[in-house]
Order: sequence, then structure tokens, then C-alpha cells
Amino acid sequence: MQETIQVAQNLPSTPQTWYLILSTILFSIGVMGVLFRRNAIIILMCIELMLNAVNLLLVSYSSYSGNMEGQVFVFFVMVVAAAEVAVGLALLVSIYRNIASTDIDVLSKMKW
Amino acid sequence: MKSEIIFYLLSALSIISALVVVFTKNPIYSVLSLIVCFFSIAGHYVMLNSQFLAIVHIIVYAGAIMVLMLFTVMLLNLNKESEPHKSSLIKVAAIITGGLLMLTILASLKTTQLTAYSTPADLGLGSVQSVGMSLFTEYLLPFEISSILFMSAMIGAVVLAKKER
Amino acid sequence: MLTLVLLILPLIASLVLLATRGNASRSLALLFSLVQLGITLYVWNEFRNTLAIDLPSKFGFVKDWISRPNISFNIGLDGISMVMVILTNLLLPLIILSGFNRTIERPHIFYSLMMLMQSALIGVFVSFDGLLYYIFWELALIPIYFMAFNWGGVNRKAVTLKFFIYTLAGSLLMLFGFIFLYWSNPLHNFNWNDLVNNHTCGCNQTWLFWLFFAAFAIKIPIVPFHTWQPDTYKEAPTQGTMLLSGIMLKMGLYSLIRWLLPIIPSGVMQWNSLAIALCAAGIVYASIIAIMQQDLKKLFAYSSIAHVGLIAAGIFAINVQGLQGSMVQMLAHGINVVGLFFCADIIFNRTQSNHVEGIGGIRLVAPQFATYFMIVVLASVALPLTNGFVGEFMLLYGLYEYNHWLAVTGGLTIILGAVYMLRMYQKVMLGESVMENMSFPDLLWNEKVVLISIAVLIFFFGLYPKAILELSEPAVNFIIEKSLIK
Amino acid sequence: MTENILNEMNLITPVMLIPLLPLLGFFITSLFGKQLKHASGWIASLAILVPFICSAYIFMNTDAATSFEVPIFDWIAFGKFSIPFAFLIDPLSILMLLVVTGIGFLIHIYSIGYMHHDEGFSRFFSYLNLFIFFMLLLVMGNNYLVMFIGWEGVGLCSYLLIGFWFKNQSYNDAAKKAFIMNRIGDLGFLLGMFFLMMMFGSLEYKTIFSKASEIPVGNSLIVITTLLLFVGAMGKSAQIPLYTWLPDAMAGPTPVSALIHAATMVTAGIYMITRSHVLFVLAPFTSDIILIVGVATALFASIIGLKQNDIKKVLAYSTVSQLGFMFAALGVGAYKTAMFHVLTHAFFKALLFLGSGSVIHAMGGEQDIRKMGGLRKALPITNFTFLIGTLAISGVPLFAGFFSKDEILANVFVHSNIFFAVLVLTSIITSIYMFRVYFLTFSGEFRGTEEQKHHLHESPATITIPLIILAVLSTVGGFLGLPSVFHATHKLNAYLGNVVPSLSEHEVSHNFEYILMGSLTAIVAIIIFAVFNYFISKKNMPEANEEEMNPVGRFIYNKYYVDEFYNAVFVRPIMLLSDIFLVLIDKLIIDLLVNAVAWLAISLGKGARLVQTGNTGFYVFAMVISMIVLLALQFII
Repeated sequence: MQETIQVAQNLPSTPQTWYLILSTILFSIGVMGVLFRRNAIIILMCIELMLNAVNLLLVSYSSYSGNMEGQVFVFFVMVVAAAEVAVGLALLVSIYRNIASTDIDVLSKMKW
Repeated sequence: MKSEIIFYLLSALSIISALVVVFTKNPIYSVLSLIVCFFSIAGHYVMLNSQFLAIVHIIVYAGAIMVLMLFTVMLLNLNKESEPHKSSLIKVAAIITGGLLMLTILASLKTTQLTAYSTPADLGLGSVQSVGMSLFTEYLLPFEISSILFMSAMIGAVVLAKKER
Repeated sequence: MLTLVLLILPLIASLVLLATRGNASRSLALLFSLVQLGITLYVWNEFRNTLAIDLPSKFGFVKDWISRPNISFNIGLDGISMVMVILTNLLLPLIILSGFNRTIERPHIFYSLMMLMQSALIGVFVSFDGLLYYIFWELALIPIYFMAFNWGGVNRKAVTLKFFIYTLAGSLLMLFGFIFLYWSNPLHNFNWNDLVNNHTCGCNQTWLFWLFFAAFAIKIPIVPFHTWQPDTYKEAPTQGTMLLSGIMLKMGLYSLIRWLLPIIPSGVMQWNSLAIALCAAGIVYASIIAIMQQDLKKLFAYSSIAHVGLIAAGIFAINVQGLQGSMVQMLAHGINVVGLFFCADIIFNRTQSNHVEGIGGIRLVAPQFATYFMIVVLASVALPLTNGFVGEFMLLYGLYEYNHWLAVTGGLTIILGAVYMLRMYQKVMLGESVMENMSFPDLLWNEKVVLISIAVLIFFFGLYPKAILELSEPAVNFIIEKSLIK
Repeated sequence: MTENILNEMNLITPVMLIPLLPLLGFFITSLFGKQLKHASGWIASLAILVPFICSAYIFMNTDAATSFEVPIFDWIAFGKFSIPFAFLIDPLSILMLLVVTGIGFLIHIYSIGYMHHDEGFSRFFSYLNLFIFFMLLLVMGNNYLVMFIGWEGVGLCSYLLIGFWFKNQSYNDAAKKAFIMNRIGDLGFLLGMFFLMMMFGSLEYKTIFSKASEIPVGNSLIVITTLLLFVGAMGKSAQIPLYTWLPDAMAGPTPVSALIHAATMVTAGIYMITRSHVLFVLAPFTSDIILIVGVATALFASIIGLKQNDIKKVLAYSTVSQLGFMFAALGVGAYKTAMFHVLTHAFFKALLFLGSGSVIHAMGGEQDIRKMGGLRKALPITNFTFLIGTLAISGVPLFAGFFSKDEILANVFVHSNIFFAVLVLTSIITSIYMFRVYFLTFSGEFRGTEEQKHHLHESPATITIPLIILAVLSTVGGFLGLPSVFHATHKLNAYLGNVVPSLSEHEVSHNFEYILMGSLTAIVAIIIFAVFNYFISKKNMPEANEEEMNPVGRFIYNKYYVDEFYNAVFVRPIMLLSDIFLVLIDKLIIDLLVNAVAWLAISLGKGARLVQTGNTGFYVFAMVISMIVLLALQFII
């Protein structure tokens, strides 16, 4: 691992590649969770995890390239995520009210 | 060196907590460990000189979203016993698939063109001031539209969660 | 510009009609179609007085439309297009008028669709850009689909679906063909002139021929692609059937001349003997089926298959008499078949039956109707001095020059045509009525106007086919010149 | 020369009037028939009389060398072809014009009386006028296509008039049969025209005949062309095998039978071959075929005539037989003789048909000769004129048929002894059945019902006057063509000489002519006596029904079962084929293929539907795996 040049004090000297790897791992864990679990709330949480992995990547790119846009984008992703969770949870509540379960395998009506 | 150590620690924390989210059987633990995960990611943001985003991240995710999650879990009275399980075959398949996905993504990223800077540039990008300037000038329209999104999400959530009739 | 007017006016009419209600719709539709006819006659006159070299500048209208892929809004008129435009605009007032004194639900939509159809048909005939042509070709399908689907007979749903899918499948093949031509054309466009002057290599034409041929053969229809037709003609509302048989199937024949012969000449050279054989066999086949048909509309449908089979065969013979004959005969067949279906409609309107065996003796009570019906029947069995004869004579001669035996086979149509038409006429019109208490009022005013117009047209084009022949001769010669180049 | 041209200019107006007036008459009588009522008959007759006068005027003002064309307009033009609508006036067409308008006029007058009580009076006359119009086009055209217009047009009128009483479906069947059989011939004619167009690049007589002289005799294309043209003639002139429509055509009103199916339309085939004799001379093979077909038709039709009991059917078969005679003459190259027989036959056959019409009129529609007899007293004029007609057709000397038939026989004799013998036999049979009809109808006792007997009356003047005129013509018509033995000029031959030059008409020796005439006269005399003896003196009657006949008689009575044969060989198989095509090929094979495509699409959809399990987990798996595959693809490709 090559020692990087510090531009300013107190700044991380970690290479960007590491952030790539980290966010990939987090993203994959999120995907794994979606595949692994049947509880809809957990799946929702895993999706949040995936979004965060992507956010992390965006921020890292933004920082390393000195570009503002990545951060703004993350901001909007957060907006969408918040809205998504609100609606998603509301849906879950109403589903739970009907079938008393949050198991997505039970929700298999949408088929031929 | 110091920053590297911090990075390792934060990364380990976030990966472990993420794994806990996936593998723990009790939904409450999942929620709590996800909060931990989010905090560690916020730490990463700080490391990357994005202080503003780190704060917003904590407020939105840990403060709002996760509380919402927790509320819901508790409201629906989900616990370890009521937790549905998949068959072990699917679990194995899920792990393998997730691993494969990680491998392919990493393999794809190997060819990525990295940015000009080898270290994060501190140009004051992450400050409240610069993000605010950007949001309220260049990205004013999307910013305002996102408020409409929020409102519709709010209305939607109320309508959906409301008792029927 | 004149061409553009011809194309746009029906479109405007279509929109205006949507705002009307009740009887006003059909009167307005008739008015619009008459105005359109008037413009057509004016254009016809202008066209006759224009030198061939001035045609593009006088009647052409080119505008860039889409740059990638390179599609231009390129319309124009040549002799062949002119004849087809005359056919369309001549028949439409008659078709609209034939709907008077009939109840049609939601007439504003019905007539609006009809006007849209007119616009699309004219678009097909005047387009000189391959993709523009294709768009109009498909557009023409939509109104007729809805007309058949909403105003058709009992069995309409299944039948119209079959019709729609059948024709659509054919057009899709054509689209592939056009895309291939686009790329093989060094100028990378769909312009007709460029496609005609830049033939793709012979090896590709071998299979390209079939892409286009399939699309046109379905529309025409040539046996064995014809099974959609009798059912559709039977189930569609009469005016829809008239549009289909009178004008729409001419799209296929026209396209053979415009988009197949000069563009894929060596493919045509390679396969035209097979195509002609198919047509000739189809003539005999359809005629023989028509002999025993019990349903009036189906009988006319099969007779139509036989007639257009002859036209297609004449086109594939690629000589002056065959192509010129096809021009005359397309017009003649359009007029005659509209007359035939109108007669079937008159009979159905009064007896609620189209069954050949179950009517009889109409001539006793409706002598006028019987006379006009006879005239139409005679025209469609190609009696000399009617319009049917000139075309059939020239087509058969064209076919004869290509191959003597095929002419004999095709010529059987004049015997078999007489057999099924006279049998039908005898059973339906002559003898004593087999229906009890049949009330069969003679012709109403609109029916009389339509039938008299048709009779006049029949004799006019029978006596003076030059009106058409001189229009299309230069264009036909150009097509032949391009089609015979190796 | 200048005088001649001036002359032609003067003639253009009458030439134009000739076809125009019948057409005008057709429009007037068909459009205003209801208002005109019986006046339409006179208008229609006038519309024929004026053309007759015009024709006569033209005849007077021209000589045998006349030949000029009157262009009307350009009809069809494509490529290098141009087919004008134009008329040709020469002795041949003038002769036909006179026959068509002259006899046509007489029959119009006759019809006024005959059709008086018919509700379709005006319609009848409009059809008749239309027929005359087309017939005039046929004979006046200067090219084959104009002739073809007339050719098909007269076929149409024949159809309309045979099925004139359209309430009766068997009449309509007969009409349809006539039209379709004619159409078969027309296809031959059409193809023949195509050959002509290909060979000569034109359809005008002038061009074709001048170019034809360069073609060697026996050229195979010419043989095919002439054969095809002959097929056309076969259909129109009712020769074997296309003759069966003519006897059935007697379903039409009797004036129609006289005009169309005896005097004019059916001779169109002979006119056409005479007109194109230049081509037929070049094709000896075709001429032989024509001779064989003509002789065979003459013989077979006359034998059928022996056993028929319907007065009009007998005359119909007699017409077929006489047409056979004419074709035999054409076959041996005696074109002028054939035209001569056309002329005399037009006189006496029209006379016979009109006479039979008068009889039928008097009998109240009865046509069976077994139920007639002794009409001599009630119908003296009809009787007398019918007798003249019978004598003329039987070839009794001095009557018209004698000279023309004799000329045919002499010409055939030169060509072939066997055919001569057959024709002599035919001519003997002809006299037998004609006198059989005459005696059974007019002599002996009346065999009809009392009511009919009470009703018997001589026909009105409109009917009898044409009969008398035709009787006179049947008597003197033959003097137009006196044979050379009488040391007189053959006026007709001289008149037609320029159009139809003598080519192969060998002169027979005068001695032979005397023997032929003498023996034929003697034979006819014997026949008259024998037939009279058999039917009148011994009161033998034709069998009342089929069962009483012997097998041969039954075979003949049923016209050799030709209709049944055609039905079994052509009509039924086509009908069967029609059903097979529809049910088997259309509905089963093609629709099965089409439906197979639809079925394929449906089953593919059914298969693909199974993927849609509704299980979200499965969907996510599918999604992730697809992502992996997509990402992995970049390493593979």
C-alpha cells in the first residue's frame, strides 16, 4: 500500500480504492439481506443499507475529485430514502393489518 | 497513519453492524445495529470532509428513519418468535449470490477510472455554506421539487396507514 | 403544395367531425369528401397539363423531419399516385353517401375514423419516403380496425383481431426490409429515388423480396394469405368493407408497383414466376370457391380475391400492358366492388339476410335495383364497354406475353366469373321469392344516387380508359425501365 | 378517285346512324318504357327501320370495290398498341348490315303482335334494340376488339332474352348456360386475339391481313391462332362440343329464337371466320378441323331433330345442323358459299321460327307437336308460309335453301367424298324431320284440347306480314347465287368477290351438278310422300313418353345424354372442388397453419407465465442473478 501525500493536515490519507471496496461490501451485504430475510421490515432496512453504501461511494468520489455534485446528489438520495421509508412502512402497517404478517412469502398474490 | 486506523475501525464497525442487521433473528437488534452502522457511515463522511452531510445523515437516518423503523417494529410487536425463516437452502443460496455479486462488482470496479486526486481534497466542499450555496442556487428547482415529493409521501403514508373506512 | 392539401384536408375533416353530432356528422363528412373530390379533379386537370419533368416541383413537398435515422417528409405525385388518389377520393363520397338512410351509432366517431382513413390512404399513395410510407400504411389500419370492431357484425371481435394481427405481422416484415434497405443504401435514407437508383446487391434481394412480398400479399390478398379476408368482409360494417375492398387492398397492389418492382428488381426477377404462378392458381382457386359460396358478402370477397389475383399477376409480368392494365383494373375493381357490396347491403337492409339461397325474386319487386345490380355484375364479369373489360383484357395480354399458359389459367376467370356471378344473380334476384311476405321497397334516393354514379363511372372508364392510361403511362414506363435493369 | 372519296364522306352520317339509333332506341324504351307502353314497340321498330334504310342507301351508293373505315375515337392505347373504335364498311359488312337490320326490323314488327299481352313489353323491345346495336358493332368493327364488344354484347342480350321470363328458374338456367358456354368460346377468341397481337402488333383487319401474306402456309402460330378463333366461333355458333346451349335457349320468346338463335347471332361465328379467311387459308389443319366439326355437328344435330316433339326444339336442332353445313363450307374454303347459306338460312329459319311462334300463339303457348295437327284450316297464312320455309330448308328446287345447300354440297364433294356423303345424308334427314313437323302440325286432325280448338285463330297482321315477306325472300333469295350451270352470274359471289377472293373453290362439272340436283329433288319428293304417308295416312304418332321408345330412339330423344355427360364431367366436379377447396384447403389447411401460429404464441405465453410465481424472493433472486450476469458479461465479451 503506497503512502499517499497529504494535501492538508488532519485529512485522511486512505486511498479511494478502499472506499470503493467498503461500499461494495456494504452494498453486497444489503443485497444478501434482501435475499436472506423474509421480514419485510428487515428487507426495507437492507435497502436503506444499500442506499447508504451508494451514498458513501458518492461522497468519496465527491471528496476525492473536489466536485460538489456528488454531495448534492447524496442529499437528494436521502430525501428519496426518507419518503420511501415513510410510504413503505405505511404500506407494511396496512398489510399487517390485513394479514397479520410481514412475511413477504405470504404476499404472493401477484402471479398468474 | 492515524486516519488509516480510524478508517479501519470505522469500516470494521460498519461491516460488522451490517452483518448483524442481516443475520440477527430479533428485529429489534437489527434496527439497533443498523443505527450503529449509520453512525459509522457518518464517521466516514466526516473523514471525507463532508461535515454537513454527516450531520444530515445522522439526523435523517438515525434520528428519523430508524426511529420510524423502531416504532413500526414495536407497533407490530415483532419479535424473535414471530420472525419468519427461510429454508437453509435459500439462505446458502443468498449468501453465495451476495458474495458473487460483490465479486463481480469489485471486478468491474477494478477497471474504473479513479479521480484526479489521490487524497480527498479539502476545498471546503463539505461545509454548510458551500452545500447551502449549491442547493439554493444551482439546485434550487430540484430542491423545491423534493419538498413536493415529501408532501406527497406524507399524504400517502397517512392515507395508507389510516384505518380503513 | 396541392398534394399536401389533399393529405391534410381529410385530417382536418376528421377532427372537425368529432365535434359534431347526429345527422350533421354524415352531411358534413359528405361535404368534406365532395370538396376533396373537387380538389382532386382540379389536381387531375393540373396534372394533365404538367410536363413530366415539372411534376416534382409542382406537386412535390419535401421537408426534413428526423435527422437520425434520416427520414424526410417527402410527398409528391406521379401518374401512378394520381390514379390511386383519384380512386380514393372518387369512392369516398359514394361510400359516405351509401350510409345515408342507415342507422349508424355514434356517427361522428364513425365518419371521423373514415376521414382519418382517407388521409392515411392518400398518405400511402403520395409518400416518397420509405418510412413515411410505412407510417401511413400502418395508420390506415387503425381506423378500419376500430370501425370493424365497434360497428361490425356478431362475430366481429375474433375476426377483427385475426385481420389486425395478420396484416400487422406482414407489415413488420416490411419494416425489417426497410431498415435493411436503409443501411444498404449508401446515402442512408429512405428516399424512394435513392432506393430506386441504389439497388442493394442481388444476394440480399433474394430474401428481401419475401419480406416485402409477404406484407403486400397479405394485404392484397394473394392466396394462400387470404383467409382473413372473407370473414372480415362479412363481419365489418358495409362501409368498412367498401373501404377495405375498394381502396385498402389497392394499397398492396400499389405498393407492389411502387416499392417492390423498382427497388428489388433482381429479387423480383428471381421470384416473379413463382409469384405469378401463385396468383394464377389463386384466381382459379378463389373463383371455384366463390361458385358454391352461400353468403353474398363472402362470395364477393372470394371474387375480389380472384380479381386482385389477376391484377397482381399482371403487375409481376412487368410489361407495359400488364402494369397499365393493373392501373385501369385497380380503379375498375374499386368501383365495381363498392357497387357489389352496396348491393349486398341493400339486400341485407331489406331482408336481413345475405344468404344466396334464401332470397330470390327481388327483381319482381325492385326492377330499378335489379338493373343497377345487373350493370355492376356485368362490369365485374368484364363485359366489353364496361370498365372491367379494359383492365382485364390488358392484364391477360400482359400475362400472355409473360407466359401463354398462365394467361389461359388466368383467363379462366372470365368463365368462372360468369359462373359464380350469374348463379348468384339468378338465385338472389330472379325467380319467385322464397321469402314470405317480403317487403322490398325499391331504391331510396341516396341508393339511387350512389348506384347511378357507379353505373356512370363503369361506362365512362369502359369507354374512355385513356383518361387513366395517359395519366400513368410515363410513370409506368419509368417503373418498368428501373425494374428491368440488372 | 375524288368522286369516290366524296362518296365516302357522304356515307359517314348513315354509317354513324346505323349503330346509334338502336342504342338510342334502347335508352328510350328502357328509361321511358312505363310511360310509352305499347308505343315503345313502334319506336324500337323505327330505330331499326332507319338503320335498314341507311344500310340500303349505303348498299346503293357503293359497289363491290368499296372498302373504307370510319374512325370514331381512340379506345385503348398502351405501349405500342393502339386499338381504335372504328367501323369498316365493305361488301361483307354491308351484306351483314342488311341482313341484321332487315330481318331485325321484320322481327320487331312481328314482336309487336307477338308480345302484345306481355307485361315486359317495353323491356323486351329495349333488349331487342340493344341486341341489334351489339350485332351491328360486331359486323361493323374494323378490328377484332370491336367485333369482340359486339360478340360479348350479343351474348349478354341473348342471356337477357332467353331469361326474359325470369320468374321461371329453368329459363334462367338456360340463359345462364348460354352465357357461360359462350364465355368458354370467348376465352378462345380472346386468346386468339392475343396471338394476333403478338404476331402482328395490331388487331385491325387491314394491318393483320396485309401482314399475313408474308406468313407461310401451315405456320404453327397461325394454326394455333385460327384454332382459338374457331373455338370462339364454336361457342357462338353452337358447334360440337359447345352446342348444347342453343336448344335450351328456346326458353326465350319465339321472336328471340328467330332473331338471335337462328338468323343473326349464331351466324356471327361464320361471319368471323369469313372475315378472317386470310388467316384460315394459311392454316389447312384448322380448316380440316372446321370441316370435321361442321359435318359432325350437322349430322348429329339433325338426328336429334328426328326425335324431338317440341316444335321449337326441332327448329333449334335444325339450326345447329344448318350451322354445321355452313362450317363445312368454311372448312373446304368456300367462304362465300357459307355466307350465301347464312343469308338464305336467315330468311327461311327466321320464317320457320316466326311461323312456329304464330302456331304457339294460336295454341295458347302449347309447343308439343303431338298436341297439334290440322292447323291448316285455322291458320292459312301461317300454314302456307311455314310450308315455304320447310320446302326451302329441305332444298326443294327454286327455293332459297336449294341453291345454297347445293353449292355447299358441290364444294364439299370436290374436297372429300366421305364428307359429301355424310352431308347428303344429313340433308335427307333434314327434310324428314322438317316434314314430320310440318305434317304433324298442319295436317291431319286437331289433337289439342277443346278449349284450344275454340281459341284457334290466325295471327294479327303484325305477325302475318313479316311472315309473308320472309316467305317471299325464302323463295327468291336463292336467285342471288345461281350456280354456273344455269349460265347466270352468281351475284353474291361477284359482290363479295373483292373481300373474299376465290381461293380454292373448284368448279364441279356441270354433269355432276345436274345429277346432284336431280337426285336430291327426287329424294325430297320421296321423303315428302313417305313422311306424309307415315304420319298422316297411317296416323302414326311419336311416342307419348320415353318408355315406349326403343333404346336407340331413347338415346336420340335424350340428345345422346350429352347434357348429363357435361354435368357429370364438368359441373359436378367443379362444385365438388369448390367445397373441397373451401372446407379442406381454406378452412383446414391454411386456417390450421394460421391458427398454429396463434397457438404457438399462446403456449409460449403460457410457458413464460410460469416464471411469474408471485414470490417476491424469487423475483429478487432473479434480479440479482441477472445483475451478476450483466456485470460478468463484460469479462466474457
